Amino acid sequence: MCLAIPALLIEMIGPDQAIVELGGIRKQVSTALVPDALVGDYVIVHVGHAIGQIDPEEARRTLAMFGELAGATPALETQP
Amino acid sequence: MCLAIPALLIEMIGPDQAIVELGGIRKQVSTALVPDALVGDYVIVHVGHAIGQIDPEEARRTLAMFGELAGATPALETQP
Amino acid sequence: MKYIDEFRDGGVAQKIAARLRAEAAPERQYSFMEFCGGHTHAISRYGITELLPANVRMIHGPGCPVCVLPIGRIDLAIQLALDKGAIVCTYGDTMRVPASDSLSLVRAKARGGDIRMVYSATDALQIARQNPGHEVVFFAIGFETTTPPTALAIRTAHLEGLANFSVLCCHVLTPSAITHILESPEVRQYGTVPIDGFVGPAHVSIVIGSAPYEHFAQEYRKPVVIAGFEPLDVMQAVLMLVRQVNEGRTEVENEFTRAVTSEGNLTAQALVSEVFELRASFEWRGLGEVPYSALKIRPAFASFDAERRFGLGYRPVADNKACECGAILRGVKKPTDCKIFGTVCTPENPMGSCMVSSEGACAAHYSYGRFRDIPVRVEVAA
Amino acid sequence: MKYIDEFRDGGVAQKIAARLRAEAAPERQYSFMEFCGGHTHAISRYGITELLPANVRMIHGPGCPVCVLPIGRIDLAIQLALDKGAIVCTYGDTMRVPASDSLSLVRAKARGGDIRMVYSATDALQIARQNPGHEVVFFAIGFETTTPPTALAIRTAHLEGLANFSVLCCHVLTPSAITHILESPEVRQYGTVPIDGFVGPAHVSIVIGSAPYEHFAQEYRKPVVIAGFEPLDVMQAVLMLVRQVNEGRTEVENEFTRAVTSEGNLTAQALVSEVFELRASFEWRGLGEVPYSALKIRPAFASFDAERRFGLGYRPVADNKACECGAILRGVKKPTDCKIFGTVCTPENPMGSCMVSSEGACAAHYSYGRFRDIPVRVEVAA
Amino acid sequence: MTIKKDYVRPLDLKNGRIDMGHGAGGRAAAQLIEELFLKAFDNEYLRQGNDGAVFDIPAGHKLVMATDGHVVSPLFFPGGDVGALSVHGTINDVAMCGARPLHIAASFILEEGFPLAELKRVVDSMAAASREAGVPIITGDTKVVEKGKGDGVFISTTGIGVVAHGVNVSGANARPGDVVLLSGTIGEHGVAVLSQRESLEFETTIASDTAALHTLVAAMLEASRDGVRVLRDPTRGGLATTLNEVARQSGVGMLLEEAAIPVLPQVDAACELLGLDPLYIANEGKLVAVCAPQSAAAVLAAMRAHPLGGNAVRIGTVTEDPHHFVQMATRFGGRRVVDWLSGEQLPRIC
Amino acid sequence: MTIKKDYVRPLDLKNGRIDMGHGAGGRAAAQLIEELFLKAFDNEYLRQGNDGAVFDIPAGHKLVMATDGHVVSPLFFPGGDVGALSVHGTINDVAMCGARPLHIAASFILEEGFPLAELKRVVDSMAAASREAGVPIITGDTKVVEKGKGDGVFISTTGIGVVAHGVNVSGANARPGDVVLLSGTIGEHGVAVLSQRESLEFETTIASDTAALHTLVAAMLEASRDGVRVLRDPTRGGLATTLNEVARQSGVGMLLEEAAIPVLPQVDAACELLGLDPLYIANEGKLVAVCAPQSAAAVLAAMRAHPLGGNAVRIGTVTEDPHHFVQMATRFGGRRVVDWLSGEQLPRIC
Ligand code: SF4
Ligand code: SF4
Ligand SMILES: [Mg+2]
Ligand SMILES: [Mg+2]
Ligand SMILES: [Mg+2]
Ligand SMILES: [Mg+2]
Ligand SMILES: [Mg+2]
Ligand SMILES: [Mg+2]
Ligand SMILES: [Mg+2]
Ligand SMILES: [Mg+2]
Ligand SMILES: [Mg+2]
Ligand SMILES: [Mg+2]
Repeated sequence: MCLAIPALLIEMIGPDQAIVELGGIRKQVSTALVPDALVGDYVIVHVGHAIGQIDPEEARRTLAMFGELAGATPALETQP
Repeated sequence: MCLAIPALLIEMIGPDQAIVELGGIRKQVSTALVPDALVGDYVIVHVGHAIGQIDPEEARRTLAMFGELAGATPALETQP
Repeated sequence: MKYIDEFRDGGVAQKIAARLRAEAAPERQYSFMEFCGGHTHAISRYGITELLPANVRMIHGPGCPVCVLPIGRIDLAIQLALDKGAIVCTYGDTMRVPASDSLSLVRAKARGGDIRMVYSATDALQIARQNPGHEVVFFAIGFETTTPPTALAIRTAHLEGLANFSVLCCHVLTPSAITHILESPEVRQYGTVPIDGFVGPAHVSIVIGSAPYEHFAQEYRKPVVIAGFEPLDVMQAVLMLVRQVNEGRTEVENEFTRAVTSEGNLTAQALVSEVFELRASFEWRGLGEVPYSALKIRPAFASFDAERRFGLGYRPVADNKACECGAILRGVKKPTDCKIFGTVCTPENPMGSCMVSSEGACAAHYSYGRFRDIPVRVEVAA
Repeated sequence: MKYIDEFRDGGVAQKIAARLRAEAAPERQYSFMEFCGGHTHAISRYGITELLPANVRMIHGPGCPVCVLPIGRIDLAIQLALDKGAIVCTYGDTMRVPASDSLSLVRAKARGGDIRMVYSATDALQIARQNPGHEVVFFAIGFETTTPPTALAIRTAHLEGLANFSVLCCHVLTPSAITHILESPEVRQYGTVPIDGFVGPAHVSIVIGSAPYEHFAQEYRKPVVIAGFEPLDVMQAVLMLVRQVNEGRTEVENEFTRAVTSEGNLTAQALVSEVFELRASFEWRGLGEVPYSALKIRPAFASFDAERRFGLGYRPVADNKACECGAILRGVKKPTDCKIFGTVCTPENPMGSCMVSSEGACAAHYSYGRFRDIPVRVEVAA
Repeated sequence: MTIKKDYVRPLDLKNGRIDMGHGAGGRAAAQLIEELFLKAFDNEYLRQGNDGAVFDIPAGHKLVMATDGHVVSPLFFPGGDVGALSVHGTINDVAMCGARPLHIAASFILEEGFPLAELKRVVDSMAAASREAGVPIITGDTKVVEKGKGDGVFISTTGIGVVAHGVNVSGANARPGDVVLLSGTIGEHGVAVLSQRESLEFETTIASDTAALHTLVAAMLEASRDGVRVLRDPTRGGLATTLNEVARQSGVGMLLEEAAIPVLPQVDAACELLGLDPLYIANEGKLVAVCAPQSAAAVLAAMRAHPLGGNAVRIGTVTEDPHHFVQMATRFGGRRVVDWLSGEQLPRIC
Repeated sequence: MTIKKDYVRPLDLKNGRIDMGHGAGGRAAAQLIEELFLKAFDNEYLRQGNDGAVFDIPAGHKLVMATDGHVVSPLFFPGGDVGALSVHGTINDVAMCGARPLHIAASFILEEGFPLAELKRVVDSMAAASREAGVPIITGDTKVVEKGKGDGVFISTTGIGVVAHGVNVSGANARPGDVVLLSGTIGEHGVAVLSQRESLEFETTIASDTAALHTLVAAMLEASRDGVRVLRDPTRGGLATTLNEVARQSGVGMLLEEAAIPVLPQVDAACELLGLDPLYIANEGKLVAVCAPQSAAAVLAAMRAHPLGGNAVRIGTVTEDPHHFVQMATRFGGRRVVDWLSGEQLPRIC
């Protein structure tokens, strides 16, 4: 299932190393795979590495869409 | 103190290897240092090696001498 | 926990459930395969099946990197620990996967193998640095999500000139597995196995993006909805699949836009291509040999490849004859169709891939779902 | 047990005791040194002191290969185990000898050193064969009795080409130690220390014969009686020494003819000279540096010499300042003259050589004899 | 230098280490017992100095005996250590039989090389836990195993207690319709220990919940002597496994309310991170009770009034179920089986 | 293939091994308990299946609790194994307090990888010892430690027993003039174990004397309820250390007769060979008693009439001695102190 979890990047502590926070616990992770991530971003952590980031605006839109009538909210990205 | 003990050689089991018996227990020892020892001899065992042999006749003479008047038994070997 | 708790809201779930009831056509059956164990897990843990209409059936796919690991691969790792005396580092998930001779990594450890659970490939590197006199092998498993950290570890070892570190690479590729399922005769022969659409991988897609799935949608005329692993994500994805089926669409839709883009994580992809290349073929437990479905280490990093370093030869080992995993993974059978489900084959003594990890179809049904096979009276006195 | 039990007969002991009482001249003091711990042990264990006339005093000599092992030598063995990662094999006796930094082999083992007790040098060889990937060092201690088995082990390793075996050689020579005591100022100055004669080694003499002691008898005008380690042997030897003193003789007599000849075990001697050669000097705990008092491995067997193989440099370490061992070993003082006897220095925490093994003068007095310093009332009621 | 006549060099509690002699039964062993164990645990029974301890008990009661081995690694963790745990664990097992714990026996298995300073820390912690609980350690034993054949210290404790008249607590007593109560939040102990494990390390303020629950039990029995049917401390295997045990033992099923089960946010977060489920994580200061429906409210009130039960809640109901399933209505609105723990709970990546 | 509906694959007691899951508290742990421990020890208390066992005791008695860890290596030796030892040892410690043993609790610490077949052998041996002694194992616990952090199996057992009225046995009760009795030959257990140690191996027919001594104690107390003042089983540290303990605890001295102390010739020979002293070698089926002079003859007669006391002898006398020395008149005619064991008794070469 590829266990991964969004966590808040709270401190850069060295080259490609950062501290993330999740529900009150802190853990050191590698940011080598997300060179653009900044303190304050939510990164997605898998096996001690940030492998991606959360787009807050998309998250908001997804939440708004749940269970709505088709087309009731702005359409999500669709590939043909 | 160089713990060593007389034990009966009861079986040769290989080149320089023999079984000795002592008070009902048996132990494998090396006889490399007593090439002339034969089954039936009492060897003196130290750290798993026979290092010498008991001379039964001398043992008998020693026992006979204990506490006798000087010269009452045949004199023991004396170096000048 | 932000971006987690909002996606587990029971109230919203009822809302989606109501939509599903409203939109799923009563006269037809909907069968969707969730490829990923992550989705299987969410379905089990949150009891999602109860919230779906009776005519919407979820089929658990082969999407657990532990479950698909064939016996022969675990045998290699055990061989490294017991015969070659290497320190074998691996993720906790692989520890209990059954191997030949009633062994597993846990049992090989009990027999004296130096086998260590790590949380990250980085920890294996650290163990190699701390034990210069020992060979340290990282037994690397996982889908595209887990591959980039392994690539990073190999590149780091290369840069440091770490002479005692190598990787037994068992990284596999999800698109090839899905293709394989769609190519299987039962699925190809329309009607035999009704897979009406796929819930596409979440975290895999963060790395590879949504684009790679477009191929199926076109080639096999099956809708795909990429979805997050939270329960609301799954329910919404099912709703989106129902809509595509109802409307006759076969598109790739992305429910997980908060983390997945069309092109994915390009940094990670570049690193993976630097270190790895395609294998011509790889055995998947339950599916058999699947062409171009896995990665191997490039010749430039050959000294970090445990298979070359220790001259390992792969020997395939057949699963228990009674095991129906192959059919279950293709959606042809259900766990309860297996004669040894829950008796000889249990999570304590898994016989087949589907029972190996808690994400496997059989394990999930054993742990979370088997009460549904049996009528249970719940009477609350007084 | 034949050749043992007969020599422990209490009835015969009474007979010898009576002879001693009859022959020891009441007007004079007899002081004899038993060089060997074996004799010390017999005296303690069988309570022989009680059976000797009050004017016959036994002085415990330095004849315990463990007691005389200096701190610096134990330090080398510990260094091999802890710093060089070698498997160090040794006789049980050396395990508790105190080294620097409050260590000992037992404590170094507790700190993770791979230190193994063996019963025989042969066992160390076997461990080397079973652990080809590890350096195995036999920490060899002992007098002439114990040296031949070590020589045999080295020769066997040489013949087998055993590449991972070596010996830290600490074998010492008894005649040199006795000479050293006789050469010490206190003993030389007639009257200061009254050693009227020596009970000579038993098992050492099986190997080297009685001849090597003739030198003392002549040079230092002291009688020597080579005696077995059984209690009757010791008592008879004391009787023989009393007679020599009474008669003004200074000869080497052999009470242990059942096992000791004049020339000793020639096979063993030949083997020892093949493998070992004299050291110019060696430190004895309590005695200091003693010239030509120990053996080292000949250049022909250099690869089996742990000192060369690991480039070990000897560093002498001083004993506790309060320790009176030097004086005790020369017969100048008694254990109870030491300020820390039985308080700071106990068998559990030995400070000096005499407390190290149960054969040491202080340990023997602590364990077996200290009740004699203290009046004990024994009242049996009813 | 002046040395007292009866001076004995004391144990070096700062730099000393356990060696094989401490377990050989001789003078070193006696010294270890006197200067460390006796001093810390001091009580009249231990001072008897015999092979066992002799004690009186109140007449006419049933007795309870319970034993547990304690092998935690690391030995010291946020909120506790193996010493406190070994006292609490056994007091709790005695209390879970509805008994008032009287005495504890302790068996130590020490690894050669174990620092005396750490042993002292452990022993002092046991002594404090025992004093605080009012349950003295009255007899003991110490063995030493070779380096590499132990892991610092293992402590097996055995407790003895008395059951008041009219109390009948057993895992076999649950009946359909009974109410399942939980004394507080779950998962802290296991997560606190995990947070210290090499390579899993994370920073947290979560501390083990280790505590002696006998006074809580006493308060509950006071509230309803016969209404408390089952008591169990959900230790290894967590709440899920404990409830499955009870379901099987009593031949019943259970239906839990996920929303009712309290879990600290940090515990939740740690579980998300490591792929664990709080239902399977060990607790060392919590209990679950099955109560007769008519007594449940009174027992719950008594729990809430006790410092160790402030967060007590009703988490579910006992059901009739020939398969003895523990089921759970999920917070999300679904339903699932809460199965036994399978194998060992290992951190997961997938 | 036909599989029964409720079929559960049984433990593989032939080729299986302990893994960490057996100690994790889940289904594997439950299976181990049911198919191995419960089956072997089967009794009503264990079948309660709770955190502890509830039992009744005869009214108005004093109780005794004693605990011991058992860590012998090798696990199997001539005449016994760690299982039998763990039952006998604790029964004996309870009996040495003058009590009748009632029940045993057992805590197992298993090493990952330990073969189930060996565990079964150990458990079966415990079960047999417990049955034979009539002292059931009524509660227990099982933990698993990682490979290399244990040594096969460690067993801590705790016993509970009742003291009859008028019995007052304690190591502190010896008085000058009392008589010291020994129930038989010494040194067999320690020598039997040593004979199996790698690199010390020798061939012998010596078997451990491991035995439960409670019926012997009962016979002695029957002969003189108040004349038996001290009872002690000379285990670790041997007879010498045990008598020193009693001398110190009672504030007395002792004078032994070496000639009276029985030692088997094989034990003597093994001790000569390895440089050991039988006085310091462990026994597991012997006891030493200190008796009032007027009761000594009756107690000795009762011992000799019991199968475990056939070779019982009077070995010495309690003396007044401010230094609490144990002294011995040697067979040879001398006298010496018999000191505490110092450190560990190691085979010697010099
Ligand atoms: S129950 Fe086991 S054997 Fe049967 S299909 Fe599932 S995994 Fe395979
Ligand atoms: S008592 Fe200790 S310190 Fe004193 S002389 Fe003897 S060995 Fe040396
Ligand atoms: Mg318990
Ligand atoms: Mg418990
Ligand atoms: Mg419990
Ligand atoms: Mg004990
Ligand atoms: Mg360890
Ligand atoms: Mg005990
Ligand atoms: Mg005992
Ligand atoms: Mg005892
Ligand atoms: Mg328990
Ligand atoms: Mg081991």
